Amino acid sequence: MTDVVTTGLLLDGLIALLLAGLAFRLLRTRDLFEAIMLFVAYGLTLALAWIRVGAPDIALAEAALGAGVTGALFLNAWHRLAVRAGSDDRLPMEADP
Amino acid sequence: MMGPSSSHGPGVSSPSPSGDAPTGPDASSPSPLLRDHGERDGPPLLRWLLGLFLVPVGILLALGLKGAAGSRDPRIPDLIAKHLPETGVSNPVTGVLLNFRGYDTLLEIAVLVAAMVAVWSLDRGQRHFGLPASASASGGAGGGRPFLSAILRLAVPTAFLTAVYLTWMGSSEPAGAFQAGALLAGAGVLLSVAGVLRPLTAAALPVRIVAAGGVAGFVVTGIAVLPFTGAFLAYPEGWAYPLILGLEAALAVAVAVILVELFVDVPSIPAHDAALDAVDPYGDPLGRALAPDPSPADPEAP
Amino acid sequence: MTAFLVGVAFFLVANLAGGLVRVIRGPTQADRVIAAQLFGTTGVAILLVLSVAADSRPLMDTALIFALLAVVMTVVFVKRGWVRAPGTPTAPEDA
Amino acid sequence: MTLELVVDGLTVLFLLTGCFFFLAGTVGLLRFPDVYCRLHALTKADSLGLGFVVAGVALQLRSWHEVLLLGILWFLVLSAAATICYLVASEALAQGVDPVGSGASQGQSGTEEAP
Repeated sequence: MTDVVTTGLLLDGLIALLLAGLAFRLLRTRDLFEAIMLFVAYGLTLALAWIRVGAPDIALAEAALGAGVTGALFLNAWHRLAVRAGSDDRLPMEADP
Repeated sequence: MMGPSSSHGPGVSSPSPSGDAPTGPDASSPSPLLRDHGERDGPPLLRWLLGLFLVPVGILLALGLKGAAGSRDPRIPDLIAKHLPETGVSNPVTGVLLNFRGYDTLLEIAVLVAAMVAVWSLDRGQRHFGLPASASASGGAGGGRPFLSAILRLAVPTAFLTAVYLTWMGSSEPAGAFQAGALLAGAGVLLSVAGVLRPLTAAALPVRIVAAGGVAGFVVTGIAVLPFTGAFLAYPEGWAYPLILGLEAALAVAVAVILVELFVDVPSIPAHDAALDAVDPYGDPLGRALAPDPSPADPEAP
Repeated sequence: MTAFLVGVAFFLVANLAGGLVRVIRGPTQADRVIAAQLFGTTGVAILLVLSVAADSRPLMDTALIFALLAVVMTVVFVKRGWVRAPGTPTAPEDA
Repeated sequence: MTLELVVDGLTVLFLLTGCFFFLAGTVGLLRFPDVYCRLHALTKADSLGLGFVVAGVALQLRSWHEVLLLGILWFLVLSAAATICYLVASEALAQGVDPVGSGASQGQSGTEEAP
């Protein structure tokens, strides 16, 4: 029985470490695309964490909304930015000095 | 298989020796958002001071969190367990969200509707229905189309079924309308990104009706039960389960439609339209979207 | 048995941590996206193992959602993630 | 009793095999030289590993519904892996990511342009 508790604690600790590492890198990186991919990975890991604290509904919502739909939305916005950057247009934020 | 590569020719495959690879591409990137080098960072001293300032803030937050964790009213779980049979559902979370605290969920869906309206106000009314001509230029769909449609045929019905299942099970198991709606929205995003389905713009009346249906269902139900129970959103005895199930279904569909509407601009992305940029972005975009499309059948964007 | 199952989950999460390195190092966007895909596939396995360990049916539903959303993410990437901008790194560099 | 023991043993065996393939997939993802090779690691090793995990988990279930659900799940992941592999690889090729061995690994990339 204590075996289960110990292993569970190890698992929780590893998930927490992974989350912290993902979050740190997510905030530090200067590559927007990498940040988006890290955000998706973070959402999936966070869903695992919600499972571990016994909140499967939030895990479901996090996986579907946080990782799936938001990730797709970010990729979409990234694509728009990149297309504009690739063309000769100036970015909206550079329009006014 | 060789289609995409031959159509773009060898010129696209810009060879870059591995030596300059880490720095070379960055230098030519014109967008500061996509990849920046820290030019916009503040002075180093300021950043250090900020970091130092954040340490006590973090400690304070941790202490506050520790205090808050212990101050939960210990009677709440028992109260919920005691009154759960009255809610008509056996999942305590659904019971709280749709019965005890129904107005909470009502405000949640209202916030989502407000977000959707905000996105609509950014939509510049460019409506080229059907697959944009330039979609394949950015997505390279030509080679992948049979594969893409195969996975769509598999994933979209499965997602739909799972969403129905999640809504249905929400009364007894940890699941519910928001999760089902998000999953349904995932299927919708898949369809719209693949170019099969174009998210309808603000002009489409059915979209408005369905998106407002979540809020409207709540408000109408809440008022309709007033003569029987005397309180807003207090369901009459025996009616709780069917009412909750109906509200959940309306919510799931509304959430899905609203989330897909956030992608309303998707198909027009590759066809960046200079003419639309010239239009005053602050001048009543919804009104323009409602006006008849000047060239609805024109698949080519300038 | 439960301890073993949780141990398997631990091992799989450690695997995820390894995959994280590929998300960070890239070098191409496709590398990053397939590494994020690894989080999806391995996440499904972790959820299944945990669902037996905790004897909890909803975890299995979550696993199904993970699998479905992995598809959404990658299709969105393939259709939206590539841009022929001059700044896009194209050549694989030795990792 | 003995049947239960056998089933449990099989589960352990399947799960360990699954773990091995997941490990192989991660090692491949980290060590393989380019996107195309890494796609193999992800889609083949991980799908197989997931198959073993599904088999191991299915032995512990008590209802056929859940076993069926697991089967659907694995089928979905398999087809998704196949599709994703194709889409990503063909896109990478179209974008000009040179496969290792096509010239890029021999010191210079883009052999077509080399005189």
